[in-house]
Amino acid sequence: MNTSLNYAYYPGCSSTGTSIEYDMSSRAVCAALDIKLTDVPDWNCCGSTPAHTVDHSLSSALSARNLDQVSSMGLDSCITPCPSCLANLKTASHRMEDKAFRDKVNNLLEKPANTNISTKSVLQILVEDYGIENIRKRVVKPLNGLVVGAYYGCILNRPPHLMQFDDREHPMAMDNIMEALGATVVPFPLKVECCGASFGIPRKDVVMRLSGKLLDTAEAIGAQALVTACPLCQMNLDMRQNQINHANGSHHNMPIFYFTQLLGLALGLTEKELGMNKLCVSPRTLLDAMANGENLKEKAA
Amino acid sequence: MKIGVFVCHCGSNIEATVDTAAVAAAAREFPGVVFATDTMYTCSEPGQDEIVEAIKEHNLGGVVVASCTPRMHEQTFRRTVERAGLNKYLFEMANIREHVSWIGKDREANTNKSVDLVRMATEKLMRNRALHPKKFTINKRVLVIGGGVAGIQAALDCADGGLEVVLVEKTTTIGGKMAKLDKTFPTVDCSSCILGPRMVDVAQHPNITLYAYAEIEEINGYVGNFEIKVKKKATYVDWKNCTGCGICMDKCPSKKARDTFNEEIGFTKAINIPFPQAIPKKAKIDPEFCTMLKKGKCGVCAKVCPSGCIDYEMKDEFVTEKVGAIVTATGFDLFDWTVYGEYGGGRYPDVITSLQYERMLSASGPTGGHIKRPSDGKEPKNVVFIQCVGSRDKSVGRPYCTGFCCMYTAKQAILTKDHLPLSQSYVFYMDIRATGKLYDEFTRRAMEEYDTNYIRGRVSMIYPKGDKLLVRGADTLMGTQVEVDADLVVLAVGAEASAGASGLAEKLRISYDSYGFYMEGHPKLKPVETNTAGVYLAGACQGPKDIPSSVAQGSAAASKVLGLFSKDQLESDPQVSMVDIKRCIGCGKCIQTCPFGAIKEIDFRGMAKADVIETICQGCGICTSTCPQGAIQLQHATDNQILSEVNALCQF
Amino acid sequence: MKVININSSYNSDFVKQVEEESGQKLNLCYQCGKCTAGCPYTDEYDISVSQIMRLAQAGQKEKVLQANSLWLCATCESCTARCPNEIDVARIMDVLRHMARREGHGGTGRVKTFWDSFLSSVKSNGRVFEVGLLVNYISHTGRFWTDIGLGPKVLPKGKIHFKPTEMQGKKEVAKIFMRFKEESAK
Amino acid sequence: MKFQKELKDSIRKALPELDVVIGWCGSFDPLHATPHFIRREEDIEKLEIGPLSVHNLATYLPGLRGKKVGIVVKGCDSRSVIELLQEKLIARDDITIFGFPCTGVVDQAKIKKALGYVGNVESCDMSDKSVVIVAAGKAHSLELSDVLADKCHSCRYPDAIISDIFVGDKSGEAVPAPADYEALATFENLSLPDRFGFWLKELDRCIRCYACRSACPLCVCRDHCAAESREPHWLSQENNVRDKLMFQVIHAYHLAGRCTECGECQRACPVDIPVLMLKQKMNKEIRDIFKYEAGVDPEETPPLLSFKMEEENITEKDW
Amino acid sequence: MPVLEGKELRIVGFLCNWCSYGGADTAGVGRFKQPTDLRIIKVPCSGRIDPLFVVKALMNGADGVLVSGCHPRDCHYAEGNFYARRRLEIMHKFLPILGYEPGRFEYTWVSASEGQRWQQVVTSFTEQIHKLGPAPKILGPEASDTLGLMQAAL
Repeated sequence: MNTSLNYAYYPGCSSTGTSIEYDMSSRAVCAALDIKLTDVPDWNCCGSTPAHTVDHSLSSALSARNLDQVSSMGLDSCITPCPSCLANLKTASHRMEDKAFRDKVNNLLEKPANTNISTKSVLQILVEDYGIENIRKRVVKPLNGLVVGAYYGCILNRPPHLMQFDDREHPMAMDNIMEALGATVVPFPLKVECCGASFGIPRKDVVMRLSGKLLDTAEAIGAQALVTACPLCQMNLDMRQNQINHANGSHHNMPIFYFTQLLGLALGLTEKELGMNKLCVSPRTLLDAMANGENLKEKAA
Repeated sequence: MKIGVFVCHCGSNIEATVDTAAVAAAAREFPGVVFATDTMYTCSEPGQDEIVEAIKEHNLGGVVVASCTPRMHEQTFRRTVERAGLNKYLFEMANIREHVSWIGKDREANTNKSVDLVRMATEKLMRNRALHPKKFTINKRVLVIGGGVAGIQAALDCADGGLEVVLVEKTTTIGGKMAKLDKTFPTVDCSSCILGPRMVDVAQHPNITLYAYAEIEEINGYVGNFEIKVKKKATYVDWKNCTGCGICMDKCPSKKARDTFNEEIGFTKAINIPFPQAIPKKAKIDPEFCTMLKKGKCGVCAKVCPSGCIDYEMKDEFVTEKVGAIVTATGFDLFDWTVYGEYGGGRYPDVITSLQYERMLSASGPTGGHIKRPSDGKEPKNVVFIQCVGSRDKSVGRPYCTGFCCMYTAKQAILTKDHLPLSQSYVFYMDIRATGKLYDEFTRRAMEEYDTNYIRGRVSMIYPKGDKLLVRGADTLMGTQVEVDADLVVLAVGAEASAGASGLAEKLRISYDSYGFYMEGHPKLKPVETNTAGVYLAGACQGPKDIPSSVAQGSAAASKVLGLFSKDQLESDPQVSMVDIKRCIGCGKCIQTCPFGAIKEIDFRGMAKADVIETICQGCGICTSTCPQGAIQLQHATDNQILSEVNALCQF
Repeated sequence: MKVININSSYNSDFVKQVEEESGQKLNLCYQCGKCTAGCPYTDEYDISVSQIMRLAQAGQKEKVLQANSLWLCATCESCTARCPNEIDVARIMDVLRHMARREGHGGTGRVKTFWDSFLSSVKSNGRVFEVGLLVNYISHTGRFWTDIGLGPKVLPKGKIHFKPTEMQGKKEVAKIFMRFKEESAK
Repeated sequence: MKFQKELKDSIRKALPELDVVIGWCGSFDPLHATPHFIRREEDIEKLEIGPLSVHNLATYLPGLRGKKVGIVVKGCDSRSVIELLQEKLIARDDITIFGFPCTGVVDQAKIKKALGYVGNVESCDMSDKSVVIVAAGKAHSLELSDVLADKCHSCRYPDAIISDIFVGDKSGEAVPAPADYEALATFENLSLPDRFGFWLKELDRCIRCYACRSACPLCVCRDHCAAESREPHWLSQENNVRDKLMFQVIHAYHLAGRCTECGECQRACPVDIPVLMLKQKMNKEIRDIFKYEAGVDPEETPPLLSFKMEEENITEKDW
Repeated sequence: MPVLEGKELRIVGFLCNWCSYGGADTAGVGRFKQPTDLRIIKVPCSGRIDPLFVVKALMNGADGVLVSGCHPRDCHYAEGNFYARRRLEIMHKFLPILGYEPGRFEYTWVSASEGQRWQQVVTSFTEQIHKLGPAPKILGPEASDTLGLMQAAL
């Protein structure tokens, strides 16, 4: 077992707000697996989508500052739970290999940034560095009976040449983790379809349509819950599930977990540590039934 | 040596960007040059006549033509100077078209460069010597590699022309891809009715030796005298006595063997004959699935075989064949479409390949000619065909057009309607390529008479929705995204070079392009020749081809072989190495590095010396660059000839 | 429908600029439509992404930069991931947005306003302050009913704070924005 | 020398079976030795070995092909013998190799430089540490290590690697340190134009005597050297630096993977051109790329006469 | 005719007849624009190339030398390019001792079908040589004589 997993940790803005349970469960899971995380000191927002729609150098400057902070910690690898933050960090360090672009970005910063930092998602290090087989060994409360679909969202592994993680069309990382935790995984056909992303506020109708389709499909294939690895996806599917039902006339009541929450549960962590109470669609019934060993499939039927 | 220089305009191809008259004028000043002129088309009849006349009038000892690449017309002009009584090696070419006029428009620089190239050619020419080929006898047998329709055609044409043919086929039956097809476009006639009799002809032809389930292990020798080592793979059935009765296959309890002939629609037995019309019709055991071979238990086939030909101990066998020419007809493979994750990557049973669909349509196929969804056996109503899967797609490394998918898709759409009159076919296409005789009419019929719905756009995603597949594509003519609920999706997968193509090319010493397709001698003028004498190409190994083109090439390759064998002796290329026996110190370094074993050690007055076997030497010149004292010189590319070119270019 | 004169309406500077800023070659596009086929936002677009590619190829600057679609692309990368000619279409969309901003276009507004609000939140706090962002957005759009319904659901979860989290280097971040503004003004 | 007698005895024993034994003997003055061809028993007495035995006698072997030859070799000379065996230019059965533990040979150029012209040398006394030369009645004393040839300072094979008869005690196993090429490294610190200028200046002195070639044990082409042939015509006979330098490159390239750095080329040069450096450069690259050293194993194949499908140490240019 | 003053440098290419020479033809047929400096000497195989040809060209005044053969494993003569690779690599490493920049001489592999690759190789090699500028020249006595005569004439 690799005992020396040690990363700089970039939580991202939503970890202090709407995706607080993702942050809590990520930290709790890493602690339980002896993965050492050190917060990037005084990190700033990566600029998310809005920044790169304004200008690439602005977007990269925001990320470059964060990468430089990592470098000042004496570490050369950084992880983050959020795919959007990850994409921006990766784009910045990739594009800054080009001298002209680097100069342009450094021009916006206090001091030239060292951006030669390897960045990965929490999901990626769990799968690639820690290993699914090792996770399997640590399971104390298997998720027997839970029928779950894995939804990855659009930018966790795209564009492929940049993200370099899992299959671009048919990722399996979370499916494999859930399987290792003892859950029954149903193949979710829309794994990489967009949920509507940050359009929740300005164009709610778009999110209602796209996320609605995801929930419809999840239900059609018999999933009791979805697992996600992205704050925005989770927010659209969970927090807005009521709005979606309202807009589309549907009746979904599907818990949307962060994969770290279910992973933590299987590792024996408490619901509180994992922020289960922060979910908008309550997983109570589902979790109780699972704890009582009820046949969830029958119940669902 | 009196030299004549002819600078060709090539119409405007050269003249437009090279001042040919100035090049000729500059050439007149070169040492040795007594005559120089520019001509409109040097390769034309009047152009060639001008050379012949100039040789006679000026008593020329050598000729330089500055025109196109020697790969185009060196042979032409060598014959010209020969007509005028010169040895054909007293001729040099300067390539001022492909290497000059076509790659830039700076007339001054081009003219200047052309002058340099002509100077180089004259300097080399002055050091050329008359060379005379040796004659050698040839073995008038021909090897055909690959038993698809191109190979069958080549083999039969050669055999009918009186040649002994060795046909080597990788699988247990000849017939290739065509044998798997149900019908052919644009006539919609039955594939096996056309091909079947030709396959039987191969089996019965007295001049043809067929090695099925065999591969080429090694190729040695050169044109006229190749030696081929053939590996006959173990079939575990003695084919001399196997009658193809099929009892073994009926009784075999192992029912989950891979059915490659049927493109893995369903399974076959561990001992099997791929299809009823197979040639040769012999059984073979697939060791991966045979319980006897795997676990030493079973033995049913041996018990039931009426002629006792099952042999579980059989090993691969090697035979050596001597031939004088080789026709390569190794065909193509289907692109592995599972790289397209967006089409399910192989996870959805009702997304199948066009060739799988073909087997489904075939009356002798696994479904008996009924179209059924692999998932539930139901008849589909909406069938979606997707074109260009693994064609015209850089992102999967296949930027080329396979060329025949448009046609077979139209055929399959028509056949779908014939089989299921209530069905509706949809075709997602980018462009319709129907450039053969009656081809466009055929695709029009699919639309006009069979109501096939053609949608102009690629498909981005297929995913299951209930028991249907949702196909999400674009209709670029409408300018929007479209969706089709499909019961069955058929992918028109493109062709790629067959898996072993590059390995075989290395054995044949022929070149192939970056996709693994074999390179022809010249894209226009030598479509079935290769750059290796005595090796010819037929069919899709040279690039994707439909049946008529493959057959035409099979015949073309056969005619080349028959032409080659129309003489009893061949002339060896005199551009071989020669040893200056005085200079040779017998160190043997040339012998050590010669890839062909063409140099032997001889005893000359008690001293060891090297000696070149002229008919074996292939003219690579590795020996020449190895010999420190320059005692072994490759004729027509001697140290002095190359040095003279260097000196002509680099004058301090 | 307007007839377009292909020669006279071709804006070569525009084509060159798009290619330079995106690092992509527009002529690689052969209009197969696969980007449109996979684009989740086609439903909302006024001009489909493949048609934007075609218009850009044809140098139709005004039409491209005025397209609403530019503001509805969420950079989900479907187009880039699946393009058979390996064109980074999403990046071209990004670049077209930059150009549209510079030319003063903003589509029908809401998305751009939201993005602007987001960035102004980053600019003043160094990090995104979700409540502040919402207030800012509402004040710009007057859409005060935006997500009001979520309040009762989310507030008790402790997910929404009414004060931004403190970041020491927020001045540094603000300076990045200032310098960017200065650079762009040049 | 201690084992000189032992060596003479062994030669005496072997001579009846041999046509000739090559060694060294005194020359025109006590400071010089010269190759000595022993054909009769009475020749044996004149044999002398020691720091003056500078010549690499392997140079004579290819010319005596077919004869039964005995040869006395220093460690470095033995590598040339191995190289000749490897190239099958001599037959192992035809030669009898006499080895002895070499303690280094002098570089006459260094003595000349240290003493200048001293008149007729009357005697020369060599000990382990010093050289005492009496000339024109005057004694001159030098430290032996100051006048040893450069190659002796970094010698890794003082004992013959291959021998039939070895006299004296072996000085030990070969030192497994790679040749350090110090001088080469210093030269390579020069700028490229300086290097170019250096060779033009040095070669300007060359008188095209080809002593470098004649002394080279591996210049086996002999009368057919590319330098003086018209077929092939690599070099003109003009007196220009271009052709002189070209010849040195030809020599170095023809020795690539063969040269054992015996230094005879440079020793033989009457105008002291440092031609060995070019061969050392070639050897260094051969060593780095192919992990190969010439003249240690008669069964090896030189790297330029063989190849690998995948070359571990060749990185081709990426366009 | 001298090299176009100030515009061109002297670049010599040794190309295998079976692959790169054809690749250069393919580039021509495709009208792939290339710099005009390069002059091509056709050889039957890269294995035929004595690395000393490269040195000869440089010493005679070439500014750059490019060798191109078949890709490893694709040699028409099975092994020629394998020998060539070793020999050319050694010469590539050797040349700097004489004072020639390593970039003056390169070797590479281009097949007959790779017209575009050929264009790229020629273009970037020519750029590389132009960046290095003219190679150091060995002015023999004949050159200084000529120079003297010219000066006298002036």
